[in-house]
Amino acid sequence: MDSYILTYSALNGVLIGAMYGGIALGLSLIFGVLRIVNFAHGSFLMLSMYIAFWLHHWLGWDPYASALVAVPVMFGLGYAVQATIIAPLIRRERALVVEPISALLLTAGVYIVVDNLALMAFGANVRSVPSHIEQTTLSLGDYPLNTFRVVGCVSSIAIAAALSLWLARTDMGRAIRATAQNRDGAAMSGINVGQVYNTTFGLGCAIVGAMGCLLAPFIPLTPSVGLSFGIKSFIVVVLGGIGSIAGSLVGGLVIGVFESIAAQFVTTPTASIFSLALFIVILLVRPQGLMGKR
Amino acid sequence: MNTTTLQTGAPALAAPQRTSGTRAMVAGAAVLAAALLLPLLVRNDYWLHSVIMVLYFAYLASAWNLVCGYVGQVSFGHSVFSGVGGYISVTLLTHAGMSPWLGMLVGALAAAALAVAIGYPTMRLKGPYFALTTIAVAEIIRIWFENTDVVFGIAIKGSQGLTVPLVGTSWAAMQFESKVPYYYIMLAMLLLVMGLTAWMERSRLGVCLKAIRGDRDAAESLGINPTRYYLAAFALSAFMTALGGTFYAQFIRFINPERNMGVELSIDMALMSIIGGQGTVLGPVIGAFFLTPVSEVLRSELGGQLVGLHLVIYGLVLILAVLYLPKGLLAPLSRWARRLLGGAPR
Amino acid sequence: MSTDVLLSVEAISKRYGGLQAVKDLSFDLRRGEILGLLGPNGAGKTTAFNMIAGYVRTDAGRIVFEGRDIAGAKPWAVCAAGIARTFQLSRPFGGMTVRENLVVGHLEKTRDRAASLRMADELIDFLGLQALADTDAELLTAFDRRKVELGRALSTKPTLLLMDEVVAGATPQEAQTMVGLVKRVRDRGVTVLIIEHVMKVIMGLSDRVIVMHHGQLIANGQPQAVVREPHVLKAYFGDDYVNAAA
Amino acid sequence: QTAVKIGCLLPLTGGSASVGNQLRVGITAAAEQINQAGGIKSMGGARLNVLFADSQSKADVGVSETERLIKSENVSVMCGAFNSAVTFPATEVAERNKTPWIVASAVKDEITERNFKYTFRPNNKASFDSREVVDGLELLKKESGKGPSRIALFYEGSDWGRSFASNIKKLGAQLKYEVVFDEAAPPNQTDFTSQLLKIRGARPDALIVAFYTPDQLLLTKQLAEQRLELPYGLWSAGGGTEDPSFYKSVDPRMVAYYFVQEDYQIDILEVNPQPAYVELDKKTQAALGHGLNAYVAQGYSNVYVIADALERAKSADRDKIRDALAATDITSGPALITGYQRIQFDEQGQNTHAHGVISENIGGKRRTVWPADSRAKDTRPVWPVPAWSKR
Amino acid sequence: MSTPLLEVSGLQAGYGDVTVLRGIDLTVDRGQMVALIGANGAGKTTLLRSLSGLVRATGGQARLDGVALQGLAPHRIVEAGFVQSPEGKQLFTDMSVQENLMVGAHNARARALRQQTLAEVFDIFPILAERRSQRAGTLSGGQQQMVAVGRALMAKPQLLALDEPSLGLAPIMADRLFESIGRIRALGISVLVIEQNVFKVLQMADRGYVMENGVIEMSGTGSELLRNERLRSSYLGL
Ligand SMILES: Nc1ncnc2c1ncn2[C@@H]1O[C@H](COP(=O)(O)OP(=O)(O)OP(=O)(O)O)[C@@H](O)[C@H]1O
Ligand SMILES: Nc1ncnc2c1ncn2[C@@H]1O[C@H](COP(=O)(O)OP(=O)(O)OP(=O)(O)O)[C@@H](O)[C@H]1O
Ligand SMILES: [Mg+2]
Ligand SMILES: [Mg+2]
Repeated sequence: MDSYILTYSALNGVLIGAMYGGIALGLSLIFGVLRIVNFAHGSFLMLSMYIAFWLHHWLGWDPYASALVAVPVMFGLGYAVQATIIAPLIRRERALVVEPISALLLTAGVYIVVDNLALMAFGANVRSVPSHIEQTTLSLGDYPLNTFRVVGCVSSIAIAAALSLWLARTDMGRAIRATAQNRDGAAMSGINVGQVYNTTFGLGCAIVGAMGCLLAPFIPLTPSVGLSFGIKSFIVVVLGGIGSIAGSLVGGLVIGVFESIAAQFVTTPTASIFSLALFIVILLVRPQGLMGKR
Repeated sequence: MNTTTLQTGAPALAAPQRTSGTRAMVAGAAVLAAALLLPLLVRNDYWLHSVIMVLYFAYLASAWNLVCGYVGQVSFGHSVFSGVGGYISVTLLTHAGMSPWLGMLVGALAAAALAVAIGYPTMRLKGPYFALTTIAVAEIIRIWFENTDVVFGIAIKGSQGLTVPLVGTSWAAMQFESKVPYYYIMLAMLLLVMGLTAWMERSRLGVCLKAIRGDRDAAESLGINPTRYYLAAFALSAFMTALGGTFYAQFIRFINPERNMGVELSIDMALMSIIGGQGTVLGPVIGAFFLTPVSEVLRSELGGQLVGLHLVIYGLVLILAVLYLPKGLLAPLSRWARRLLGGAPR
Repeated sequence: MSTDVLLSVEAISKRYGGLQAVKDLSFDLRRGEILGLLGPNGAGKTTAFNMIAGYVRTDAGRIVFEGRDIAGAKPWAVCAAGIARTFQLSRPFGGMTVRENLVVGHLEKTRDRAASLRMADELIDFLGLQALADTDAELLTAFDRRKVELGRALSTKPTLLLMDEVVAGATPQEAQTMVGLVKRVRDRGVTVLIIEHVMKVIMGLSDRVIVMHHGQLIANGQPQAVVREPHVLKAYFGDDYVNAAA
Repeated sequence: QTAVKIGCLLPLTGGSASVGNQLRVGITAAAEQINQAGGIKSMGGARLNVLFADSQSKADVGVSETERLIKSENVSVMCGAFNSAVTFPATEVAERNKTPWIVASAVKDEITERNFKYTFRPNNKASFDSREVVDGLELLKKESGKGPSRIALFYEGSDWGRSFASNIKKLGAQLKYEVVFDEAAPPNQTDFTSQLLKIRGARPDALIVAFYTPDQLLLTKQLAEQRLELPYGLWSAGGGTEDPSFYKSVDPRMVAYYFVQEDYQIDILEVNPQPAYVELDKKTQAALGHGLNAYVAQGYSNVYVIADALERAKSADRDKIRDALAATDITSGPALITGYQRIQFDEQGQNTHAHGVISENIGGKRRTVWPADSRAKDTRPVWPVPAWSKR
Repeated sequence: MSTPLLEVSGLQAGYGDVTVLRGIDLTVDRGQMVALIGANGAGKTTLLRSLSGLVRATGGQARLDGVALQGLAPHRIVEAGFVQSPEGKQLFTDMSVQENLMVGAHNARARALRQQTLAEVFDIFPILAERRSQRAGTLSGGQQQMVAVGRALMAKPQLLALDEPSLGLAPIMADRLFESIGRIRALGISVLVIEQNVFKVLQMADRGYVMENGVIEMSGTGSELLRNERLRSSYLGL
């Protein structure tokens, strides 16, 4: 196989991988802090893509501009879902540890409701959200790359970096990390745990909201689009190490690059078998994920 | 009163007093008798068909519960066992003329072996790591099946799926014109898996599994090799799940990787088991008897009209059930049954 | 007392990253004795203990139990060889009654349910837990949990019992009860290795003590003698004691 | 006034929901038109009462719903169910219960190869679709003396895509086409760059695809972006390329010169602007936000096939309807909206006159190019297709 | 200044159906060190958790500086000035020592002063200054206990509650810890301490309470209690 093709597919793998990683960020954040596998994560992605769609449809907004609306809306929605649906579950638990199973079922319920509400409201038709940007390909040396994917990739990395810095440097970030590690300890240190939870869930959704707008120009939109990213982002999160921000990105890149290069040698289905197998092998060697802590 | 039943709340109807215990047995016998007589009363094939599907889901949920409810690990890959069981018995019937009764066992043994192969490396993983690995393994197998037309010269037809050849009504071929025999087969299978669960609860396997679930390190210090017990339970559960797969194949006469090995079926098994009350004998059955009709009624009442509405309501039912019935449906039901049967409150 | 060596730890070591938690640790444990293991926090006591019990891999060295090297054996194999243990943080199996907690270890070995139940009842009497036999073990007080944990270890019919800080957080009276129980355990023919910070317990219980510091053995001998050794005093009891002793 | 109950099993939710809903719109519209026009005249103006059921694309759900419609709702005739995996076992239930079934859009060959008496399929089999694509290629080759020899096959990995591709391979081998690329892709891909790289490396003259809308959309965009040159064009077996929402979502330049094979004559409104069709087009616009398409037309046609049988059966009795269906011979009327010249079922219930139509997207319009006699007078196929730089 | 800092009266609390505290009366005066002793399972920890708002009180009253505590969320109670170093330490094990301490100063009042408080804490526990960037989870037991106490101090409490601070500590570490409790008190912070090291703690305390089965059985000054026969036999093992 010639090196041009290999380099090109590796580059593309990076673009896709960063996108997977970016989508997984919010999931990882929410899991890291609340210990909740948010099954509805893909649904939130889908909703923000619809926000981009309708803003484009009615007001002619560029999908990138619609992030200005989608991010706060998704933050509010996430905050509300956590505060009204998940918080009662957390409050009920005796040991203040949510049984992952019940939380998983709850978010699965949210996913079913949201996806089908979208189906009822928007219909099953496929839509796409064109951007006003005319230049659809950028050249990196000899390699033509899709502008929107490059923007998505760079933004994912920027979001991840900003999120890690924010978590590391700010008081709220520290409070979130503290709550993630020890809920009782945090409460006894004067942290408003309930608010941290709501904020974290909101933040996770806001990030996926931003990703929705970044994806909108190149991913076809249907009410079930979240599903195609759902399982993938779970795998990315686990591969990277649950709760690790850098891990999400690394996990995404590993899967993206591996799948992209493998697809040069084998057929697409076999490549996805390989990438799932890679996931299993990595977990067997490092059960806590690539960047996870024991 | 046996301590085992007391603390697991297992035979949910078993109440703490002897009188109500006998009453519970009477009630159980009445339910069983009603179940046996049901086909005589229900003449409408559709109703009988629906009941069989409910029993089938109750069966799968119970089989899932054998491992997941007792080991405390959530598998989202169980559908693969049902798929593998189904595929093996169908190919054996098609190409070797082997009776599904025998093929069922062969398929189940293969599924159990597969479970050991999957379980051995992955059982160290915990919580979501395990759950997602089971999805990954299941997806690998499903994608492979979807993209493979012929194995060892045997057509498995990839994503097209396999149809079960009609060889005429006979018990040997597990093919009937009427739904009634299917009903009794499924009922017997359900009773079998429930009996197995009840047995396991009291057996060494069950006790050790509960210990592992309680505290793995401590269990190891008592000489329990978690891998062995875990694999035993996993294999047993896979075995039972695979039997269900063969039944499905014979009953619907068509299987394909998408439906019979997909994540959705696994999630259904988990949902029913958990909503009903995992780690108990009756929980998964109750879960299936609740969720299957709910979704069926919603679908038939609303499915043809406002597109998607039935699933929105289904999702809401799920959310409410989790929020208000933390221990599953079984807990409030058994409390209610106990009161009804005159047992003293605990 | 017999001088027959039951367990012989030969130069075991364990390193965590940059930290040598246990270094060339060697000691013997004689059949029928109670050996106390002392040392300041972070000395490596729990680590050494876990290496014997099979929970932590040894980097080097041999652990010879009844003539067999068990270094590297898995916890369940160590148990099968006849070593039982308790944990620093006791967590009985939740969702199971006290009696069931005491059945598990025996049932695993014998597969005879009736015998296991008899054994459990015997242990309940021994521990004085009759009133709590059918209570969910999760609901017990910390001290009763410790008792259950001891009983659970005994249910495997061990030759050697390893105990880690059994009286941490107990009142002096409870500590006294535990001392009595451990003595009776030894009288049943079980050899005991015990880690403890409460001096009263160690002094009252041990036939012999060893002291660890920075992962190494710094003293070995009669309790009364060892605690007077200056380097033990300095490492373990602090300057106050040294000054007081001086 | 009496009513005839028709049971319709469709994937109304889940991944195939959009097609299910298109079929539903066509079916509803046809039933309304027939009822407004006085119902089934031979039965004293009996009205058609259509009961929809959601299969969720799952075989077992489809079977359960079929049992319900037949046993509890007592429908006289069934239709549906788009997904072959659902249609296959569900028609067996109907067969056992002696209930006639009009297959809607499911293409698996075996559906009408089981000697069933109650299953009727007006539309193409999968193998017909493949044959037509190859016929189309051959026709253009014969007309121009030029044509592809190296072909690439790229298709979705489920039942439909894979069986379509394997038939193409069989036919292609007979006609000495060289298949230089042959690959399936699981549904809902997020990037086709790797695959397009491989296709580019294989240097095919034409690319034959079968994808549902989301993947087709992605592929189309990336194909245009990467300016992959295909001298003899992209040939698609319907799917995404027969979905109007697909065309609303792409730049028209991207789909220029696409060859699309589908069970419906795309320019039927121009060739044959009947008021009923125009009305249907309007209803479709209102319900779905786009105009008439293959699935709306097929659903519409199916109901007219049923109505035709009812008129002759003069009864809601299932067996009488079956016999009437078996004797169907439609040569005119709304049932032919799909572009067939005739509907007549063989022993196995397959419409022997079913055929698709291949269109080429010329000047922003999809023009019928195959069969040659269905071409509009002014249609000249563009063949080979211009390079990207010349468009 | 006549009102006590903490005044608990008739406090009841429990877990689910189980009542653990059956009417607790207890006061802590300003500047005092009060010891709370009792057998395992008496409910001492439950009392602290309920004062902290982590276990809901089902009856009775608790006032800190005149402010009613019951019904307040845990973080409000910290703001009000009641802070505990909990049983089991509850550290943020993957965060550095310094970060653990900084989290302690999360409430608005403490945040403004946190650099200064940090210096005070490092002054009391010099080893923590040395280990400020070490991960808390890798510290030895005694050092972790210091982090837990330090974190509580960072919240600028009026009343610092310590739950079995010497648990699991070697004598040398326990001594150092008690020494630091003395220094904390010298800063003017009131201390409520639960201990099993009864002798030591009663020697230092102004008052002591003995708790049994969810009620206060006995109370008095430290020296009174040390002289009490019943206490001597059951808690001091003498
Ligand atoms: N998993 C681990 N990773 C890194 N360091 C560890 C690990 N386990 C223990 N240590 C370190 O090894 C040293 C010895 O720990 P160990 O638990 O054996 O001490 P100990 O003597 O039991 O102390 P204590 O009396 O406080 O229980 C400590 O410094 C501890 O921080
Ligand atoms: N989360 C809980 N759920 C149910 N019961 C609990 C819980 N925590 C403690 N208990 C019970 O409450 C009672 C009092 O426990 P608490 O921890 O307050 O005692 P304590 O006096 O602090 O004992 P110790 O000296 O062991 O720390 C005990 O019987 C205990 O079993
Ligand atoms: Mg230790
Ligand atoms: Mg306590």
